[in-house]
Amino acid sequence: MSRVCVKFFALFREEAGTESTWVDTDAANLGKLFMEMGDRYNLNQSLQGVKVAVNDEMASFDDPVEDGDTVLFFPPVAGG
Amino acid sequence: MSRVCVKFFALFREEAGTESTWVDTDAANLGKLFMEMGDRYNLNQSLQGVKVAVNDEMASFDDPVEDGDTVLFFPPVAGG
Amino acid sequence: MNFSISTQPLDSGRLREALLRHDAGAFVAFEGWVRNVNDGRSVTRLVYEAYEPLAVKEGSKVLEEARSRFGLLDVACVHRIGALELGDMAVWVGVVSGHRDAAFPACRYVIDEVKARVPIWKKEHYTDGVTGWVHCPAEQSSAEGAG
Amino acid sequence: MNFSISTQPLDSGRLREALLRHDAGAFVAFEGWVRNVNDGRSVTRLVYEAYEPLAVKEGSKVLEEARSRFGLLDVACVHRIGALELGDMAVWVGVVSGHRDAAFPACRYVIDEVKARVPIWKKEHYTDGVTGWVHCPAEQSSAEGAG
Repeated sequence: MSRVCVKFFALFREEAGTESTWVDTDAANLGKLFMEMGDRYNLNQSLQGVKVAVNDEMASFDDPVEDGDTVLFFPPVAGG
Repeated sequence: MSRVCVKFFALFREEAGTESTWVDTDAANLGKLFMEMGDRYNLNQSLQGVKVAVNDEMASFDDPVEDGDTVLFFPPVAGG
Repeated sequence: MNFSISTQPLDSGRLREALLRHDAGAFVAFEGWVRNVNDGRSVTRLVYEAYEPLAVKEGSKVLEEARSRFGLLDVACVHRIGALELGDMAVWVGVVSGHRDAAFPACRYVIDEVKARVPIWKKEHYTDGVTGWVHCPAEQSSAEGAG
Repeated sequence: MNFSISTQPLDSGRLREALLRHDAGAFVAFEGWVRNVNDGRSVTRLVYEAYEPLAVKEGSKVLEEARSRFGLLDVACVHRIGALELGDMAVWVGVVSGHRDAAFPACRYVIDEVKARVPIWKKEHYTDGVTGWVHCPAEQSSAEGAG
Protein backbone atom coordinates (compact mmCIF):
# COMPACT_ATOMS: atom_id res chain seq x y z
CA MET A 1 0.00 0.00 0.00
CA SER A 2 1.43 3.39 -1.08
CA ARG A 3 0.25 6.81 -0.04
CA VAL A 4 0.57 9.36 -2.90
CA CYS A 5 -0.62 12.86 -3.65
CA VAL A 6 -2.62 12.95 -6.89
CA LYS A 7 -3.14 16.23 -8.78
CA PHE A 8 -5.65 16.88 -11.54
CA PHE A 9 -5.37 19.51 -14.26
CA ALA A 10 -7.79 21.34 -16.58
CA LEU A 11 -10.64 19.00 -17.66
CA PHE A 12 -9.64 16.36 -15.09
CA ARG A 13 -9.74 18.93 -12.28
CA GLU A 14 -13.26 19.94 -13.30
CA GLU A 15 -14.43 16.35 -13.64
CA ALA A 16 -12.89 15.38 -10.29
CA GLY A 17 -14.17 18.52 -8.60
CA THR A 18 -10.83 18.84 -6.84
CA GLU A 19 -7.29 19.93 -7.57
CA SER A 20 -5.52 17.31 -5.54
CA THR A 21 -6.13 14.47 -3.13
CA TRP A 22 -4.18 12.03 -0.98
CA VAL A 23 -4.71 8.44 -2.04
CA ASP A 24 -3.85 5.08 -0.49
CA THR A 25 -3.43 2.67 -3.36
CA ASP A 26 -2.31 -0.84 -4.25
CA ALA A 27 -2.01 0.10 -7.96
CA ALA A 28 1.02 -1.65 -9.47
CA ASN A 29 1.82 1.22 -11.83
CA LEU A 30 0.72 4.73 -12.81
CA GLY A 31 -1.61 3.40 -15.51
CA LYS A 32 -3.50 1.33 -12.98
CA LEU A 33 -3.60 4.33 -10.63
CA PHE A 34 -5.10 6.45 -13.42
CA MET A 35 -7.84 3.85 -13.97
CA GLU A 36 -8.52 3.77 -10.24
CA MET A 37 -8.80 7.56 -10.12
CA GLY A 38 -10.80 7.57 -13.33
CA ASP A 39 -13.41 5.27 -11.86
CA ARG A 40 -13.54 7.04 -8.51
CA TYR A 41 -13.78 10.58 -10.00
CA ASN A 42 -15.59 9.86 -13.25
CA LEU A 43 -12.72 11.06 -15.42
CA ASN A 44 -12.97 10.73 -19.19
CA GLN A 45 -10.49 7.87 -19.57
CA SER A 46 -11.00 7.46 -23.31
CA LEU A 47 -9.15 10.64 -24.27
CA GLN A 48 -6.12 10.18 -26.52
CA GLY A 49 -2.96 11.83 -25.27
CA VAL A 50 -3.35 11.72 -21.50
CA LYS A 51 0.05 12.16 -19.83
CA VAL A 52 1.42 11.51 -16.38
CA ALA A 53 4.21 13.15 -14.40
CA VAL A 54 5.77 12.25 -11.09
CA ASN A 55 7.52 14.76 -8.84
CA ASP A 56 7.67 17.28 -11.71
CA GLU A 57 9.24 14.90 -14.22
CA MET A 58 7.33 13.40 -17.15
CA ALA A 59 6.74 9.70 -16.44
CA SER A 60 5.40 6.59 -18.14
CA PHE A 61 2.16 4.79 -17.25
CA ASP A 62 4.29 1.67 -16.80
CA ASP A 63 6.29 3.27 -14.00
CA PRO A 64 5.64 1.95 -10.50
CA VAL A 65 3.79 3.92 -7.84
CA GLU A 66 6.17 4.89 -5.03
CA ASP A 67 5.11 5.88 -1.55
CA GLY A 68 5.25 9.65 -1.11
CA ASP A 69 5.11 10.47 -4.84
CA THR A 70 3.22 13.44 -6.19
CA VAL A 71 1.44 12.16 -9.30
CA LEU A 72 0.11 14.60 -11.91
CA PHE A 73 -2.53 13.58 -14.46
CA PHE A 74 -2.59 15.76 -17.58
CA PRO A 75 -5.47 15.68 -20.04
CA PRO A 76 -4.42 16.13 -23.71
CA VAL A 77 -2.52 19.40 -24.07
CA ALA A 78 -3.70 22.17 -26.37
CA GLY A 79 -1.37 25.13 -26.25
CA GLY A 80 -1.02 27.63 -29.07
CA MET B 1 15.82 52.03 -87.85
CA SER B 2 14.17 52.67 -84.47
CA ARG B 3 15.00 55.34 -81.93
CA VAL B 4 14.61 54.10 -78.35
CA CYS B 5 15.54 55.26 -74.87
CA VAL B 6 17.69 52.66 -73.08
CA LYS B 7 18.03 52.68 -69.28
CA PHE B 8 20.60 50.81 -67.22
CA PHE B 9 20.25 49.71 -63.57
CA ALA B 10 22.61 48.81 -60.74
CA LEU B 11 25.69 46.98 -62.09
CA PHE B 12 24.79 47.82 -65.70
CA ARG B 13 24.54 51.53 -64.86
CA GLU B 14 28.00 51.44 -63.29
CA GLU B 15 29.48 49.47 -66.21
CA ALA B 16 27.87 51.77 -68.77
CA GLY B 17 28.79 54.88 -66.83
CA THR B 18 25.36 56.28 -67.58
CA GLU B 19 21.77 55.88 -66.46
CA SER B 20 20.15 56.22 -69.84
CA THR B 21 20.86 56.96 -73.45
CA TRP B 22 19.04 57.47 -76.74
CA VAL B 23 19.91 54.82 -79.30
CA ASP B 24 19.25 54.44 -83.03
CA THR B 25 19.17 50.73 -83.72
CA ASP B 26 18.38 48.12 -86.35
CA ALA B 27 18.20 45.36 -83.72
CA ALA B 28 15.41 42.94 -84.63
CA ASN B 29 14.50 42.24 -81.03
CA LEU B 30 15.35 43.21 -77.47
CA GLY B 31 17.91 40.41 -77.14
CA LYS B 32 19.85 41.77 -80.10
CA LEU B 33 19.57 45.28 -78.66
CA PHE B 34 21.04 44.01 -75.37
CA MET B 35 24.01 42.51 -77.21
CA GLU B 36 24.49 45.76 -79.10
CA MET B 37 24.46 47.75 -75.87
CA GLY B 38 26.60 45.14 -74.15
CA ASP B 39 29.31 45.52 -76.76
CA ARG B 40 29.12 49.30 -76.86
CA TYR B 41 29.14 49.75 -73.05
CA ASN B 42 31.17 46.73 -71.97
CA LEU B 43 28.31 45.21 -70.00
CA ASN B 44 28.77 41.78 -68.41
CA GLN B 45 26.56 39.84 -70.82
CA SER B 46 27.30 36.43 -69.30
CA LEU B 47 25.23 37.00 -66.16
CA GLN B 48 22.36 34.59 -65.61
CA GLY B 49 19.01 36.22 -64.93
CA VAL B 50 19.25 39.46 -66.89
CA LYS B 51 15.75 40.85 -67.49
CA VAL B 52 14.27 43.41 -69.83
CA ALA B 53 11.25 45.69 -69.52
CA VAL B 54 9.61 47.99 -72.03
CA ASN B 55 7.57 51.03 -71.04
CA ASP B 56 7.34 49.77 -67.45
CA GLU B 57 6.10 46.28 -68.36
CA MET B 58 8.27 43.18 -68.11
CA ALA B 59 9.13 42.02 -71.63
CA SER B 60 10.82 39.12 -73.45
CA PHE B 61 14.15 39.28 -75.27
CA ASP B 62 12.26 37.95 -78.31
CA ASP B 63 9.99 41.00 -78.39
CA PRO B 64 10.59 43.45 -81.25
CA VAL B 65 12.13 46.88 -80.76
CA GLU B 66 9.55 49.58 -81.42
CA ASP B 67 10.32 53.17 -82.25
CA GLY B 68 9.85 55.41 -79.20
CA ASP B 69 10.10 52.59 -76.63
CA THR B 70 11.81 53.03 -73.29
CA VAL B 71 13.84 49.85 -72.78
CA LEU B 72 15.09 48.89 -69.30
CA PHE B 73 17.94 46.42 -68.79
CA PHE B 74 17.96 44.78 -65.34
CA PRO B 75 20.96 42.84 -64.03
CA PRO B 76 20.06 39.79 -61.89
CA VAL B 77 17.89 40.93 -58.97
CA ALA B 78 18.96 40.40 -55.36
CA GLY B 79 16.37 41.73 -52.96
CA GLY B 80 15.94 40.49 -49.43
CA MET C 1 17.25 30.81 -25.71
CA ASN C 2 14.26 31.17 -23.46
CA PHE C 3 10.85 29.55 -22.97
CA SER C 4 8.47 31.25 -20.59
CA ILE C 5 4.87 31.45 -19.46
CA SER C 6 3.31 34.89 -19.07
CA THR C 7 0.16 36.08 -17.34
CA GLN C 8 0.57 39.46 -19.06
CA PRO C 9 -0.21 40.44 -22.67
CA LEU C 10 2.65 39.52 -25.02
CA ASP C 11 4.62 42.33 -26.65
CA SER C 12 6.07 41.05 -29.92
CA GLY C 13 8.18 44.18 -30.35
CA ARG C 14 10.05 43.67 -27.10
CA LEU C 15 10.36 39.92 -27.66
CA ARG C 16 11.82 40.47 -31.13
CA GLU C 17 14.22 43.11 -29.86
CA ALA C 18 15.80 40.64 -27.45
CA LEU C 19 16.86 38.51 -30.43
CA LEU C 20 18.55 41.21 -32.57
CA ARG C 21 22.18 40.49 -33.50
CA HIS C 22 24.65 41.30 -36.27
CA ASP C 23 25.52 37.77 -37.35
CA ALA C 24 21.92 36.92 -38.27
CA GLY C 25 20.39 37.28 -41.72
CA ALA C 26 16.95 35.79 -41.14
CA PHE C 27 14.27 36.19 -38.50
CA VAL C 28 10.99 34.27 -38.56
CA ALA C 29 8.22 34.78 -36.02
CA PHE C 30 4.98 32.92 -35.41
CA GLU C 31 2.07 34.32 -33.43
CA GLY C 32 -1.09 32.44 -32.44
CA TRP C 33 -4.08 34.78 -32.17
CA VAL C 34 -7.45 34.08 -30.52
CA ARG C 35 -9.95 33.62 -33.36
CA ASN C 36 -13.63 34.46 -33.23
CA VAL C 37 -14.52 31.02 -34.57
CA ASN C 38 -13.33 27.47 -34.00
CA ASP C 39 -14.81 24.37 -35.57
CA GLY C 40 -17.77 26.44 -36.73
CA ARG C 41 -18.65 27.73 -33.25
CA SER C 42 -18.46 31.41 -32.31
CA VAL C 43 -15.81 31.94 -29.67
CA THR C 44 -15.99 34.89 -27.27
CA ARG C 45 -12.86 34.23 -25.25
CA LEU C 46 -10.34 31.59 -24.24
CA VAL C 47 -8.82 30.66 -20.92
CA TYR C 48 -5.38 29.06 -20.97
CA GLU C 49 -3.80 27.33 -18.04
CA ALA C 50 -0.37 25.75 -17.73
CA TYR C 51 1.46 23.62 -15.24
CA GLU C 52 4.37 25.99 -15.21
CA PRO C 53 7.24 23.91 -13.75
CA LEU C 54 6.86 21.22 -16.39
CA ALA C 55 5.77 23.60 -19.15
CA VAL C 56 9.03 25.52 -18.83
CA LYS C 57 11.05 22.31 -18.67
CA GLU C 58 9.40 20.76 -21.74
CA GLY C 59 9.27 24.06 -23.66
CA SER C 60 12.98 24.64 -23.06
CA LYS C 61 13.68 21.14 -24.35
CA VAL C 62 11.78 21.96 -27.55
CA LEU C 63 13.83 25.14 -28.08
CA GLU C 64 17.12 23.30 -27.55
CA GLU C 65 16.03 20.61 -30.04
CA ALA C 66 15.21 23.30 -32.61
CA ARG C 67 18.48 25.14 -32.01
CA SER C 68 20.69 22.09 -32.51
CA ARG C 69 18.64 20.45 -35.28
CA PHE C 70 18.45 23.58 -37.45
CA GLY C 71 21.69 25.29 -36.38
CA LEU C 72 19.90 28.38 -35.08
CA LEU C 73 21.64 31.42 -33.64
CA ASP C 74 18.79 31.94 -31.17
CA VAL C 75 15.18 30.97 -30.52
CA ALA C 76 12.57 31.98 -27.95
CA CYS C 77 8.96 31.24 -27.12
CA VAL C 78 6.43 32.71 -24.71
CA HIS C 79 2.97 31.34 -24.02
CA ARG C 80 0.36 33.49 -22.35
CA ILE C 81 -2.07 32.02 -19.80
CA GLY C 82 -5.25 33.29 -18.16
CA ALA C 83 -8.30 34.81 -19.85
CA LEU C 84 -7.69 36.04 -23.40
CA GLU C 85 -10.00 38.11 -25.58
CA LEU C 86 -10.51 37.88 -29.34
CA GLY C 87 -7.42 39.02 -31.23
CA ASP C 88 -5.10 38.54 -28.25
CA MET C 89 -1.79 36.82 -28.85
CA ALA C 90 -1.69 33.43 -27.12
CA VAL C 91 1.79 32.36 -28.15
CA TRP C 92 4.88 33.92 -29.74
CA VAL C 93 7.81 32.07 -31.33
CA GLY C 94 10.89 33.87 -32.66
CA VAL C 95 13.75 32.21 -34.54
CA VAL C 96 17.04 33.74 -35.66
CA SER C 97 19.51 32.16 -38.08
CA GLY C 98 22.07 32.94 -40.74
CA HIS C 99 19.73 32.10 -43.59
CA ARG C 100 16.00 31.60 -44.06
CA ASP C 101 16.35 27.95 -45.05
CA ALA C 102 16.83 27.12 -41.37
CA ALA C 103 14.53 29.71 -39.83
CA PHE C 104 11.23 28.66 -41.44
CA PRO C 105 11.23 24.93 -40.60
CA ALA C 106 12.69 25.65 -37.15
CA CYS C 107 9.89 28.06 -36.29
CA ARG C 108 7.32 25.55 -37.50
CA TYR C 109 8.99 22.82 -35.45
CA VAL C 110 8.81 24.87 -32.26
CA ILE C 111 5.11 25.73 -32.51
CA ASP C 112 4.17 22.17 -33.52
CA GLU C 113 6.07 20.61 -30.61
CA VAL C 114 4.89 23.19 -28.10
CA LYS C 115 1.28 22.49 -29.06
CA ALA C 116 1.79 18.74 -28.82
CA ARG C 117 4.00 18.38 -25.75
CA VAL C 118 3.92 21.34 -23.38
CA PRO C 119 1.37 21.03 -20.53
CA ILE C 120 -0.91 23.92 -21.47
CA TRP C 121 -4.69 23.64 -21.77
CA LYS C 122 -7.27 25.78 -23.46
CA LYS C 123 -10.92 26.26 -22.53
CA GLU C 124 -13.14 27.96 -25.07
CA HIS C 125 -16.14 30.11 -24.20
CA TYR C 126 -18.78 30.18 -26.93
CA THR C 127 -21.42 32.80 -27.66
CA ASP C 128 -24.17 30.41 -26.49
CA GLY C 129 -22.67 30.42 -22.98
CA VAL C 130 -21.27 26.90 -23.28
CA THR C 131 -17.59 26.21 -22.53
CA GLY C 132 -15.36 23.39 -23.70
CA TRP C 133 -11.82 22.15 -23.23
CA VAL C 134 -9.98 21.82 -26.50
CA HIS C 135 -8.44 18.39 -26.98
CA CYS C 136 -6.10 18.04 -29.86
CA PRO C 137 -6.05 14.39 -30.84
CA ALA C 138 -9.73 13.64 -30.37
CA GLU C 139 -10.91 16.80 -32.15
CA GLN C 140 -8.20 17.45 -34.70
CA SER C 141 -9.52 20.70 -36.13
CA SER C 142 -10.04 22.18 -32.69
CA ALA C 143 -6.38 21.73 -32.05
CA GLU C 144 -5.75 24.48 -34.54
CA GLY C 145 -7.77 26.98 -32.51
CA ALA C 146 -5.25 29.75 -32.31
CA GLY C 147 -3.11 29.12 -35.33
CA MET D 1 -2.66 43.42 -49.23
CA ASN D 2 0.18 45.80 -49.88
CA PHE D 3 3.69 45.72 -51.35
CA SER D 4 5.80 48.81 -50.95
CA ILE D 5 9.30 50.22 -51.14
CA SER D 6 10.54 52.35 -48.27
CA THR D 7 13.49 54.71 -47.93
CA GLN D 8 12.88 54.82 -44.16
CA PRO D 9 13.76 52.23 -41.48
CA LEU D 10 11.10 49.50 -41.28
CA ASP D 11 8.97 49.29 -38.13
CA SER D 12 7.80 45.71 -37.71
CA GLY D 13 5.46 46.67 -34.88
CA ARG D 14 3.48 49.09 -37.02
CA LEU D 15 3.52 46.75 -40.02
CA ARG D 16 2.20 43.88 -37.90
CA GLU D 17 -0.48 46.07 -36.35
CA ALA D 18 -1.97 46.83 -39.75
CA LEU D 19 -2.69 43.11 -40.19
CA LEU D 20 -4.50 42.41 -36.87
CA ARG D 21 -8.00 40.91 -37.22
CA HIS D 22 -10.39 38.71 -35.27
CA ASP D 23 -10.90 35.98 -37.85
CA ALA D 24 -7.20 35.08 -37.96
CA GLY D 25 -5.54 32.39 -35.86
CA ALA D 26 -2.02 32.46 -37.29
CA PHE D 27 0.49 35.17 -38.11
CA VAL D 28 3.92 34.46 -39.59
CA ALA D 29 6.51 37.16 -40.24
CA PHE D 30 9.86 37.05 -42.00
CA GLU D 31 12.54 39.71 -41.61
CA GLY D 32 15.77 39.91 -43.57
CA TRP D 33 18.55 41.55 -41.54
CA VAL D 34 21.88 42.93 -42.80
CA ARG D 35 24.54 40.45 -41.66
CA ASN D 36 28.13 41.28 -40.81
CA VAL D 37 29.37 38.53 -43.10
CA ASN D 38 28.43 37.18 -46.54
CA ASP D 39 30.26 34.43 -48.39
CA GLY D 40 33.07 34.66 -45.90
CA ARG D 41 33.69 38.39 -46.42
CA SER D 42 33.15 41.00 -43.69
CA VAL D 43 30.33 43.33 -44.67
CA THR D 44 30.14 46.86 -43.25
CA ARG D 45 26.97 48.03 -44.99
CA LEU D 46 24.66 47.41 -47.90
CA VAL D 47 23.06 49.72 -50.42
CA TYR D 48 19.78 48.59 -51.97
CA GLU D 49 18.22 50.15 -55.00
CA ALA D 50 14.93 49.37 -56.69
CA TYR D 51 13.17 50.32 -59.86
CA GLU D 52 10.07 51.26 -57.96
CA PRO D 53 7.32 51.28 -60.64
CA LEU D 54 8.05 47.69 -61.65
CA ALA D 55 9.07 46.56 -58.15
CA VAL D 56 5.64 47.51 -56.82
CA LYS D 57 3.90 45.91 -59.79
CA GLU D 58 5.81 42.62 -59.53
CA GLY D 59 5.76 42.57 -55.71
CA SER D 60 2.00 43.06 -55.68
CA LYS D 61 1.66 40.18 -58.13
CA VAL D 62 3.64 37.95 -55.74
CA LEU D 63 1.36 38.87 -52.82
CA GLU D 64 -1.78 38.17 -54.84
CA GLU D 65 -0.36 34.78 -55.89
CA ALA D 66 0.36 33.93 -52.25
CA ARG D 67 -3.08 35.06 -51.12
CA SER D 68 -4.99 32.97 -53.63
CA ARG D 69 -2.68 29.93 -53.58
CA PHE D 70 -2.65 29.58 -49.77
CA GLY D 71 -6.07 31.06 -48.98
CA LEU D 72 -4.61 33.86 -46.85
CA LEU D 73 -6.67 36.44 -45.01
CA ASP D 74 -4.01 39.08 -45.62
CA VAL D 75 -0.37 39.48 -46.62
CA ALA D 76 2.01 42.43 -46.87
CA CYS D 77 5.63 43.11 -47.75
CA VAL D 78 7.90 46.13 -47.53
CA HIS D 79 11.43 46.34 -48.89
CA ARG D 80 13.76 49.06 -47.73
CA ILE D 81 16.17 50.78 -50.14
CA GLY D 82 19.15 53.08 -49.67
CA ALA D 83 22.15 52.61 -47.37
CA LEU D 84 21.62 50.08 -44.58
CA GLU D 85 23.83 49.41 -41.59
CA LEU D 86 24.55 46.07 -39.91
CA GLY D 87 21.47 44.72 -38.16
CA ASP D 88 19.05 46.87 -40.15
CA MET D 89 15.94 45.23 -41.51
CA ALA D 90 16.04 45.07 -45.32
CA VAL D 91 12.72 43.36 -45.91
CA TRP D 92 9.59 42.47 -43.92
CA VAL D 93 6.92 39.95 -44.90
CA GLY D 94 3.76 39.41 -42.84
CA VAL D 95 1.15 36.72 -43.49
CA VAL D 96 -2.21 36.21 -41.77
CA SER D 97 -4.41 33.13 -42.07
CA GLY D 98 -6.89 30.97 -40.22
CA HIS D 99 -4.34 28.29 -39.43
CA ARG D 100 -0.57 27.95 -39.43
CA ASP D 101 -0.55 25.28 -42.14
CA ALA D 102 -1.15 28.03 -44.69
CA ALA D 103 0.85 30.83 -43.09
CA PHE D 104 4.30 29.21 -43.04
CA PRO D 105 4.59 28.12 -46.69
CA ALA D 106 2.89 31.34 -47.84
CA CYS D 107 5.44 33.51 -46.03
CA ARG D 108 8.26 31.45 -47.49
CA TYR D 109 6.73 31.75 -50.96
CA VAL D 110 6.58 35.54 -50.73
CA ILE D 111 10.20 36.05 -49.69
CA ASP D 112 11.48 33.50 -52.24
CA GLU D 113 9.59 35.11 -55.11
CA VAL D 114 10.42 38.66 -54.05
CA LYS D 115 14.12 37.79 -54.01
CA ALA D 116 13.90 36.11 -57.41
CA ARG D 117 11.59 38.41 -59.34
CA VAL D 118 11.31 41.94 -57.95
CA PRO D 119 13.73 44.47 -59.50
CA ILE D 120 15.79 45.26 -56.41
CA TRP D 121 19.59 45.19 -56.32
CA LYS D 122 22.07 44.99 -53.50
CA LYS D 123 25.59 46.35 -53.34
CA GLU D 124 27.78 45.15 -50.51
CA HIS D 125 30.53 47.21 -48.92
CA TYR D 126 33.31 45.11 -47.39
CA THR D 127 35.76 45.98 -44.64
CA ASP D 128 38.62 46.06 -47.15
CA GLY D 129 36.94 48.97 -48.95
CA VAL D 130 35.87 46.87 -51.92
CA THR D 131 32.25 46.87 -53.08
CA GLY D 132 30.32 44.31 -55.06
CA TRP D 133 26.88 43.80 -56.53
CA VAL D 134 25.24 40.63 -55.31
CA HIS D 135 24.02 38.41 -58.11
CA CYS D 136 21.85 35.51 -57.13
CA PRO D 137 22.16 32.88 -59.84
CA ALA D 138 25.90 33.22 -60.48
CA GLU D 139 26.81 33.28 -56.78
CA GLN D 140 24.13 31.19 -55.14
CA SER D 141 25.20 31.67 -51.55
CA SER D 142 25.45 35.41 -51.95
CA ALA D 143 21.80 35.46 -52.83
CA GLU D 144 21.10 34.59 -49.24
CA GLY D 145 22.83 37.74 -47.99
CA ALA D 146 20.11 39.07 -45.76
CA GLY D 147 18.13 36.01 -44.96
